[in-house]
Amino acid sequence: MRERVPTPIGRRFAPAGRAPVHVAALLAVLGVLALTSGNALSAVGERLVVDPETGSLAPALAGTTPRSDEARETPVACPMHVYASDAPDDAGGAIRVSWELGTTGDGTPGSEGCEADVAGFEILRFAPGEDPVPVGEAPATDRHFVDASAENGIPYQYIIRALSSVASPNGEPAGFADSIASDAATATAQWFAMSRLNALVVMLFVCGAVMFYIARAREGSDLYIRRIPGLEAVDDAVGRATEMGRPVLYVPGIETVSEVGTLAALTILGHVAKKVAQHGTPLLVPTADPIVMTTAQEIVKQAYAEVGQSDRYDPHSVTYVTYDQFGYTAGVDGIMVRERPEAVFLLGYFAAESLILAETGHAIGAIQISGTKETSQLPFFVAACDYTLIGEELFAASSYLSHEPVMLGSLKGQDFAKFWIVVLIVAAVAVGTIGYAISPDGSSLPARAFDAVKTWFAGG
Amino acid sequence: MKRSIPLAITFLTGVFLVISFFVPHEPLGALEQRLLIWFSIVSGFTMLLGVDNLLRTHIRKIGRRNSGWWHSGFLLLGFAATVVLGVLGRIHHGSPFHMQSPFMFVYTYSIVPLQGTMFALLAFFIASASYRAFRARNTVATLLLVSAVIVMLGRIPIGAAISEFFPAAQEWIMDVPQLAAKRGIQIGAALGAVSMSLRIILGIERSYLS
Amino acid sequence: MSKGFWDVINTLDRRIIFLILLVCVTLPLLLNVGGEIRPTPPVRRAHAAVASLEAGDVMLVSIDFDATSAPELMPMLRSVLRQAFEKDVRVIMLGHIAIGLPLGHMALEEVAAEYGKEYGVDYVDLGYRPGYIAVMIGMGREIRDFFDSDYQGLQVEDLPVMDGVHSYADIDLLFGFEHGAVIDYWVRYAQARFDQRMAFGTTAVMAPDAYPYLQSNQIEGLVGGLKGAAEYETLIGRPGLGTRGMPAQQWAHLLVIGFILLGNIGYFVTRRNRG
Amino acid sequence: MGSPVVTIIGTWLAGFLTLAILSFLYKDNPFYKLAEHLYVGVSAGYWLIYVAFFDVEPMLIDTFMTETGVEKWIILVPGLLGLIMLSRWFPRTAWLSRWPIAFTVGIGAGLGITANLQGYVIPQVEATLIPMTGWNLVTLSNIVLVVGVVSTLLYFYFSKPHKGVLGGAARVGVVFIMISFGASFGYTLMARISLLIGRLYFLLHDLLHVLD
Repeated sequence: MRERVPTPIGRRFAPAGRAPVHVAALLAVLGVLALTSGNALSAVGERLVVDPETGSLAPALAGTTPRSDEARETPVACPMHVYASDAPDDAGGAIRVSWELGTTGDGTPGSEGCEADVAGFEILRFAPGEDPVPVGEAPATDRHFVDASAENGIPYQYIIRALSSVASPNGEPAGFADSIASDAATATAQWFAMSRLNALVVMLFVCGAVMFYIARAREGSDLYIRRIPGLEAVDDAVGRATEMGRPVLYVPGIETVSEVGTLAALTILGHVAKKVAQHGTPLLVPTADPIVMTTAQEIVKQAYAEVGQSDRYDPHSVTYVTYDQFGYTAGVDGIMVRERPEAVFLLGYFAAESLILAETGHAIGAIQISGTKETSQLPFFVAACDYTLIGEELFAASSYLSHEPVMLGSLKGQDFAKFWIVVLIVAAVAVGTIGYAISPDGSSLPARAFDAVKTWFAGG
Repeated sequence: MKRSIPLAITFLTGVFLVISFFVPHEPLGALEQRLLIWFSIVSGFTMLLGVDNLLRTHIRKIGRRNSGWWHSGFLLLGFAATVVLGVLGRIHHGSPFHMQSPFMFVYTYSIVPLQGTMFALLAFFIASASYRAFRARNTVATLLLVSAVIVMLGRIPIGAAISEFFPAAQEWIMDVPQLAAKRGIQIGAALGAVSMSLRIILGIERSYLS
Repeated sequence: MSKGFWDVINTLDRRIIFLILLVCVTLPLLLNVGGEIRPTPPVRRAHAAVASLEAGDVMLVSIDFDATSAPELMPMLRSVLRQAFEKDVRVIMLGHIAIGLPLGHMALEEVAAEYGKEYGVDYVDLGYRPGYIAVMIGMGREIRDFFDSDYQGLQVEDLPVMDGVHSYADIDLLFGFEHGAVIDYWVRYAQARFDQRMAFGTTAVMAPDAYPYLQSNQIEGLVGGLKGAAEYETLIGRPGLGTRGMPAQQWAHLLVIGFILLGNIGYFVTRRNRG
Repeated sequence: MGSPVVTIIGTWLAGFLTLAILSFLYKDNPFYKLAEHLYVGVSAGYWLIYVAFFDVEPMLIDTFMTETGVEKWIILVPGLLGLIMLSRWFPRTAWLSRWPIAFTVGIGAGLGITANLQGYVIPQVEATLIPMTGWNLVTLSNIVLVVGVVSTLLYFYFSKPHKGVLGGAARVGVVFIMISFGASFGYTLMARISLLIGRLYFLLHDLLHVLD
C-alpha cells in the first residue's frame, strides 16, 4: 500500500470510531452548552442524581438494586456529562446516549486515572415520574450507547453508572458512580434520512438526466451512438450458428433477478431470441435460478410470437439446471461439449465460473460474446471470448440493440451524468490542490470548499 | 389488463423500494426489508417450478432412451436421496445442516468435493488461457501481458529475490492503475444499472412481459 | 530451431499444459519445501483490527464462502479465530452462504476447543437465514428479528454470549470471509448505512475488488488469498496450511510465466519467418 | 455420520468424484458425465431443501404461526404471489405468473437504483477526490489514479464519436483497462492454484495418505 494523502475530515470520528461527523459536531455543541450552563455537577461515590425537576442533587435513587457496603469504600470517581438525543435517520424507537468522563470533581482523580478505574458502564433510563431502570451496558472504552428500546414520544432521561474495576469479595464491582441525569430526549421517527441527502441529490440528478433525454428523444431529436463491437457481432454469431445448423447457447449468469446484471442479460435475451426465431436456429437457455427461468421463458416465448414464429417456440429451450454455482457450471459445460453450440452468449452476473465456461466454449470452437459488470471476471472473458461487453456496455446493450430513440435517449442521459461526474472530479481535485498549495493546513477558502464537497460525498 | 397490471406492480415495487431507502418513518422505513422477505418467499415457491422443469427434462430423456439416458437416472437418484436425507435431518435433528444429520454426508462427501474440484479446474484453464491470450500482438495486448507478468512475479517470493522492483511494482499496479480502471468501470456500470433500472420501473424496458 | 518446432509450440495442445501444471503443483507439495513470508500492509491492518479488540468485545464472523474457496479461506479463518479467542473476544458466527456454514462451524469448534471456550458463553453459531440483504439491513435494527435461534435451534435469549448484542451498535468488529459479492453487500449495507467497523478475508480473486474499500477506509483490513493466509499465520506466529502451500504456488507461477514467454517467442519467431 | 466406516466410504466416494471431474480436462467421458449428472441432481435437491427449510418455513410458515394481528395476514401476500407463480403449471392461468415476475423484477430495479448510487457512485467518487499536495511519488500516484478514473469513465461515453479530446481520453482509458485486466488476471493465478492445492491435498492426504 502506498501512503495516502491525509484526509482533512475523515469518514470516521476518531475516539468512538463510528460516529458520523455531524453527530460529533452536535455533541460538541451540546457539550459546550452543558458545561457553560453549570450543570456539570456529579455525584461522587454516592448514588446522587440531579433531580430532573429542580436541578438540585437528589439522594440515592429508589428502585435500583442496592449494592453492598464495600461499594462506598472504593468509589469510582468519574464526573460525567451525559447527553441524550434522538438517534437520527430512523423510524424512531432509539435514543443515542453519549457521555464524557470529566476532569474535575472534588479532589477526585482526573479523567485518565478515572478511566483506569472503570470496568464498564451501566445505562439507566427513566421517564417522567418513573424510577430509573437499566436499559443496557457498555464496555469501559465506549462513550456512547444507542438505546433501541425507547418508545416514541416519551421524554426519557439517562444516567450513566460507572462501575469500578475493583471487585468486592462477592465478585460484584466494588463501587460505582452515577452521573447526573441527561436532559430529556424523545425518540422520534424521521421522514427523511438526512445522511442520505447526497444519495437523493445524485439520484435526482442521474434519473433526471436520463428522463430528460428520453423525453427529448421522444420528440425526435437525432442521437449518435458509438459502435459497440460486441453487439455488432450478435447478428453474425446467430447467422453463423444458423449456417452450421448448430444451436445458440445463451447463459444468463448465475444470479437471480434482484441482481441488476441479470436484468440486463434478460433484456438482451429478448433481442437474441428474436434473431434466433427469425432464422429458426435452435436456442438453449440453461438457467441457475428458477425466477430467471420463468422470466426467460416469458421473454423467449414472446420473442417468437413477435416475429410470427410462435409455432416454432420450443418450451424445452429454457431449462433450470441447479442453483448451485458449480453444479450449474458442470451442467452447462456438459451441454457445451455435447450439443456443440456455434454461438455462446455469456451475459449477466458471473463469478469464478466465468473462465470455466469461456474456456470450454473456446475449446468447442464456438464464437463467444460475453459481458458482465463484475470487474473481477472481465479479464477472463476478455482473454477467452471473441467479444466482451465491459460494465456499462452490458447495460447499454438492450438500448443499442433496440435502436429505439427512447432507449438511446437514456444512453445520452447516462453520458450527461458521466460528463458532470468527470467535471466534478477534475474541478474538485484542482480546487483542492490549489487550496492546499495556498494553505497546507487547509484554512484557505478553496481548501475548505474542497473539504466541504468531499465531506458531502462522505455523507457528513 | 394482462400488461398493465404487471407494469403497475413493477412500478410500485420499484418506487416504494426507492422511497423506503430515504424515508425511515413507518410504515415506509421497514418496507424495504419487508419486500425483500417477500422476494425470498416468492423465490422459494418458484424453486418448485425449477425443480419440476429439471425433473421433467430428465424423465423425458429416460422415457425416450436418449443416448446416455442412464445418466439421467443417476441425476434423479441423487436428487431423491438428497431430498429424503434433508427431510430426515429436519425431522430428527431439527435442521438438515445439523452436524449429526445424514444430510451432512451428502454435503461432506459429494457437494464439497464436487464444488471444490469444479472450481479447481480453473487452475488449469487459467494456465491455458494465459498461454493462448497473452501474446504481444499489439500495444494494448502487450500492456495486458506485461502487467500480468509483473503482478505474477510480484506475488511470489522469487520475484522479490530477483528484484525488489517486482513486489513494489505489483503493489503499485494493483493500487493505482488497476484501482483506477476498476473504479471507472464501476462508476460507469453503476450509472448504466441505474438507468436500466429506471427504464424498467418506468415501463420503457419491458421485454420480460411485453 | 526449426520452424516446425515453433509451429507446434504455437498450437500446443492445452492438455500438455494441464499435465505439466499438475506435476508442477504436486511435486513441491510432496517434497514440502519452505520459504520466507513477509506480511503486507493490508494484512497487518486486518491483524491490527482484531488486535484492537479487548476481552468481552464482540466480533461477528461471517462465513460467506463455500467449499470451493475453502483452501484459501479456511486457513485464515482459523488464524483470525485463534487471535480472537486468545484475547477472550466473544465470537458470533453467521453466514450468508448456507452451503458453506458447516465449514465455518467445523473451524469454529476446532479452534474453540484449542482455547477451551464454551459454546453459548464465549461463542455462538447463529447459522444462516436466507435473503442476505434483508438480513444485513435488519441487523441494523435487531439481530433477533432474524436470528431468534442459533444453528441448532437453541433460543438466542438463553445464550449468555448474546447478552446485550442487538444490532451493529453492539458489534465491535465484523470479520467477513468472502468469495463473492456478499462483501459488496456488507459494505453497502452494514458499513455505508450503519458505519460498522469491518475487515475481510477474501479469496485472492476478490481482493482487488475489495481494494477500493480499503483505500476509501470503508474497511479496515484485507487478507487476500492463500498468500494473505500465510502472512496472517506469520503475524500470529502459527504456521498452517497457508504457509505449506506457498512453494507449490511459486513453482506454478513460474511455470505459467514460462509458458507465456514461450508462447510469445513462438509468436515472434513464426511471424518473422513468415516475413 | 462420524463412524470410521462411513468416513472411509465417504472419502472414497469423494475421491472418485474428484477424479471424475478432473478427467474432463482430458475430454468428455462417461465418468465426467456421471459426476456431472449426480452433481446437478444432488445440488438441485440440496437447494430445494435449503429453500424449504431456511426460506419458506421460517419466513412464511413460522411468521404466520407466531405473528398476531395484521402481520399474520400481511405475510400471506407473498405466499399468495408464490402460489400465483405456480399458475404456470396450468396453461389457462399461466399469464397470471407475470404478476409475481413483475414483482421480482421491480425489486431488482428498485435496488438497482439506490444500491448502485450509494454503494458505488458516491463512495467511489468521494474516494477519487484527492488534493495533490507537494511533489513526491504519492502525488504522482494520485495524479495517475485520477487520470485513470476519469479516462476510463470517458471510454464509456457512448453518444459522441471517439475523436479529438474524447478520443484521446478514451484511448488512455483503454490503456488503464488493459493494465487493470492483466493485473487482475495475474493476481488471480495464485487463488486458482490454491484451489488445486486444496484438491491435491485431499487426494494425497485424505485419500492416499502419502502426505503427512
